Amino acid sequence: MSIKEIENEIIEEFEIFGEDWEGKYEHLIDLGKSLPLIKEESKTEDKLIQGCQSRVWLNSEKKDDKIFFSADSDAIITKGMVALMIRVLSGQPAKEIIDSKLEFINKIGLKEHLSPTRANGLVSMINRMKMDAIKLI
Amino acid sequence: MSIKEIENEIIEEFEIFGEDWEGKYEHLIDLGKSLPLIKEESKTEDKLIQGCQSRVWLNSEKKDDKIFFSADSDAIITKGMVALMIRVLSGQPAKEIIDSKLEFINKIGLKEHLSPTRANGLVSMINRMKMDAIKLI
Amino acid sequence: MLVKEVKYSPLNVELIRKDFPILQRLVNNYPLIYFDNGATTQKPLQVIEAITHYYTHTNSNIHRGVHTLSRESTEAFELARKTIAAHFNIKNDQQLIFTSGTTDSINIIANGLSRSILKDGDEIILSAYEHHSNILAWQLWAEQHNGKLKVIPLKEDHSLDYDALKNLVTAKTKVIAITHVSNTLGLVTDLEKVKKVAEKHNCILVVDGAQSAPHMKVDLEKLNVDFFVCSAHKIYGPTGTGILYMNKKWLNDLPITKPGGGTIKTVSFEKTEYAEGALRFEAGTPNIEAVIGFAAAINYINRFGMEAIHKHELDLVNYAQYKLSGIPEVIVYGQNPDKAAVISFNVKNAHPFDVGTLLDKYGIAVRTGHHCTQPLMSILCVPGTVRISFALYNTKQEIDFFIEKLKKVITMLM
Amino acid sequence: MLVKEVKYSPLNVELIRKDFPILQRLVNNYPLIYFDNGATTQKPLQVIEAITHYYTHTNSNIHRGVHTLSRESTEAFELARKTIAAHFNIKNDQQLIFTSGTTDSINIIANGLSRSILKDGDEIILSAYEHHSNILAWQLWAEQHNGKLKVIPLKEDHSLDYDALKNLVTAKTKVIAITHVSNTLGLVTDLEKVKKVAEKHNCILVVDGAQSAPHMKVDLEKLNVDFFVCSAHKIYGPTGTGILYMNKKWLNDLPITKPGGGTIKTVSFEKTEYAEGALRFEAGTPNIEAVIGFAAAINYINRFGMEAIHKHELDLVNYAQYKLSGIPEVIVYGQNPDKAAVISFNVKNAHPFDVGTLLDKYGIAVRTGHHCTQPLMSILCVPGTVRISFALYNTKQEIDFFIEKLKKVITMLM
Ligand SMILES: Cc1ncc(COP(=O)(O)O)c(C=O)c1O
Ligand SMILES: Cc1ncc(COP(=O)(O)O)c(C=O)c1O
Repeated sequence: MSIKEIENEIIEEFEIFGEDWEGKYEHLIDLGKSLPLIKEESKTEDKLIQGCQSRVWLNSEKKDDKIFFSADSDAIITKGMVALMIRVLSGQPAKEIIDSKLEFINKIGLKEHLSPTRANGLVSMINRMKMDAIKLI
Repeated sequence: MSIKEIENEIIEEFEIFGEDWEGKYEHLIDLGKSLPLIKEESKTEDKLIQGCQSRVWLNSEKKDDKIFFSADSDAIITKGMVALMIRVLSGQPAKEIIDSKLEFINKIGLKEHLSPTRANGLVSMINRMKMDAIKLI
Repeated sequence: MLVKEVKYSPLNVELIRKDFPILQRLVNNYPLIYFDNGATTQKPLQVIEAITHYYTHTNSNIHRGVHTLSRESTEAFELARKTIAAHFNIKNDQQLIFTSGTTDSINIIANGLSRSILKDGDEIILSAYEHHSNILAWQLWAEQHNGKLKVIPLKEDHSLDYDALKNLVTAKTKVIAITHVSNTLGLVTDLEKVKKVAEKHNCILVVDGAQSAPHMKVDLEKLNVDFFVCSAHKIYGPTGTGILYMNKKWLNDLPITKPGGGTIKTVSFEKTEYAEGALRFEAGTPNIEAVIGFAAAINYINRFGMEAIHKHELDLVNYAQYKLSGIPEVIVYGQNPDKAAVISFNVKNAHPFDVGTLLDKYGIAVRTGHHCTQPLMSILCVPGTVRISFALYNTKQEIDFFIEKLKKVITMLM
Repeated sequence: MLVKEVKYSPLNVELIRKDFPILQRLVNNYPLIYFDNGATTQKPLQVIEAITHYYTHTNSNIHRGVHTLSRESTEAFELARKTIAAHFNIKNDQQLIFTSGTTDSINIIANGLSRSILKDGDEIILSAYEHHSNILAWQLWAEQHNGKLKVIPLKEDHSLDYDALKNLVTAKTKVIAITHVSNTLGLVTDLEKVKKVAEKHNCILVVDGAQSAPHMKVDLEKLNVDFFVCSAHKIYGPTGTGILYMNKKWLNDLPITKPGGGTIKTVSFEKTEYAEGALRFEAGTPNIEAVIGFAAAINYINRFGMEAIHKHELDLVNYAQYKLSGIPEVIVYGQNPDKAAVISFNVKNAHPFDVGTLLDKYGIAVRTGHHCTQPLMSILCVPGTVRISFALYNTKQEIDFFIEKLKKVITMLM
């Protein structure tokens, strides 16, 4: 699936909750819990993206012409957001990743989490994903 | 004449001007011009009271049981005020000087000149006059 | 887990809340519950109006001016100094210096001492509680002068180990710089104990009152320490100003390290003579507006009195701690009875960031993270805590709502 | 005596005056004529409302917060940084640091340089114009490090002697710290000439823009100096904040001398890692309210544009100088055509204090005294001057009234 297609899938998935933000966040937390996104031993200093409060680890690899990400965070809501980002971007061609706008975040009503003043490392994570994609091309 | 009496004399003198502040200030300036209150050679560092902008020199002497002041300033309005103060306090007994309230300043409508935040040295001058009176007793 | 018993002194909180327009606000469709007062308090109308009035009637630069606005501004500014000095029972208002806040004040002290008293290899004692602002200035000095920072450790109950303090002092200890109330744990330092040590060993005592001044009566005449500092914005006043109180003996002895317009008597390129009193340290155009707003804040709280505010807030702390103790997943830090209006806690197995994020969804503003006390976080072995801190406008009903939602958040996160 | 010819660019001053509530005020029963803008400007409603709005809707401490108010405050603060950076054409807004004002900014620069570049015995060049705030910090360093202050002298017409500057520079000259516009004389420094010298001899160029930023377009990208500083309160903004712009190369190189909460990445008692970018230098809770108010001021003046303001003010200067030249008792200082909105003069045989005191009686606010430039007063051989300085809300009618009353004052004093 293309980035756009996955984004649409996620938007639909979240539409069920409508105005029920509690449901939305429970879903996000479930996404966060569902998978250890990165191996413990890979959580090295160079993979760390230091937010002000919660931290994110990102690992990027190239396989065939595609970039694969795995990641983790110590905060579960951040981790849920990370899971969404991975689902959208991992396994995509570098160019698509670099050009992606990730508008689904806005559309599913979680925009505030991408505020650059937010105390997590999500914005830096997206930047790192794109930078890694550029480097790995 | 006692301090109180001279104060009353000055109040009467200024009453003529009523609301005519220009007349009042012209009178004050005339008072300032009328006399060199202190000899040039007496304007030494120890006699100087440094206001933020205009300066006052004060000389205090004791004769019989009374304290005599002479003073000067480089600004003419300050000098007029100084002339009034001298007229009221010079030649009076130390105790009277120390206890004086100088309420005439308020009554003739020149109170603002005794604001401690005013950029001249008048408030410091009055303090110095009283201190000198204490010392000279 | 109960804080010192106090009688409930009834502030009319319902009326008080009307003075704080921001409390009418909705956040995420819930009425705002503002429990982040340790970071900064909200401002009453009286303060906002003081600022507005200043700018619409009086605004002018102060000191030296001959014109009416300048005189009025100067008088308002100096009246503010008197008002605030009286509040802290500072006898000579020249001992009250306006800075841009606690951090600025501490830097002025540290820089001044580093140019006079402090010699290479000297030692400074801090507590394990300190806010970064009361660590970094001293650390910077220590790095450059081979100095040493020593730290008063915590006891089991997270209170300071005053016995250990006695063993930390040596002949080289020149300064004890200590917070009056821990901004993270709310615990109150026993300043009398610290003072005894300081006096015995002739140490300079610097008190960071950023978190005590908002919550309790601080009598600086009685306290009689060398330096005391705090910020207006944590006491219902505007941002950008705070105080630096210094004991009389320091007024002409602390070297000037931040000079500028206002601090001088005479200047030439060859030699400058500095002013006397507070002006000596107030470099540049002061934050006139904020100082006047700060005085309005002080007048406002003195309508009720610090004792009444203190009692009200302690009552809230007691109530909240009691309620929190009923939630098994919650760990409260700093379980010592001598406490000001601050509580730090965590939810087991949950990151404070998650707890704070979800509480915000219910309109509840709490602070999460290290609270600028990273060394304390290391000691507690946590990445951060959730902190709730109260002010005179908070209520038990707000705490009830918070507890209800906290429970909900915990089920969401588990 | 005529300032550079400019076309009158019509600001709608009548409408603009409505934005400044204080201009409705009576002083001594006369409508206020505010000619003390060099000391501080009045504030438009837009600025007052930005402050009020902040305190009634958003107030919260910034950075690190997870709750809504904190996020909104942080966004407003960082938007203010972007707004102000754009105004000064600063490409990377991290080069724009908020301080408590010009004086604070200069102290941060001087302290930082004294811990890096400046070595014992080095030399610093200032101009004869400098405000005390741009003398004292350097003098303090010089006294402690056997340094030397050298002064660019004035020419006959009171403009700076740039040829002399060339002869002042030696291999030991590390810094040239110079005012952009003289606060006393209004004369504009030819920064291009100074830059050439600075570049040739590899000197750090520090520009005190306290009096240029309010009156002319300042393009810091183009100016490309090492440091540029100014105060918000002189540009229609609140007291208690100002900017410190630094060239990119300094952002990570200028040592931190004023640390505190906010400036760090990680802290332990053993070692601290400082943050990157502007935060590095913004110690403690910033003056959030004032920074937001400052941005409102910048948005306000940009409705008209600095060019239009500059033209309007120059027109007033020309007009006032022309009128003053018709009064034989008046001496105007700084008779060079390249001038900003400031005029200094004296009445022969009268003390400036007397002139200012009497003008105030007619509701006219002028500044008198040494204007924090005592060395310049010594050079001019006067105890002080009377200074009138204009802003976008001043009018020719005000100047007419001022001239009429000045004549009256002169007859009173003679
Ligand atoms: C040229 C100049 N430099 C520095 C300053 C000091 O500015 P502030 O008092 O806002 O720190 C002023 C203001 O008086 C000034 O005119
Ligand atoms: C104990 C303590 N010290 C210092 C500070 C720093 O105060 P400010 O940021 O107002 O300079 C704070 C505020 O966070 C504090 O709580």
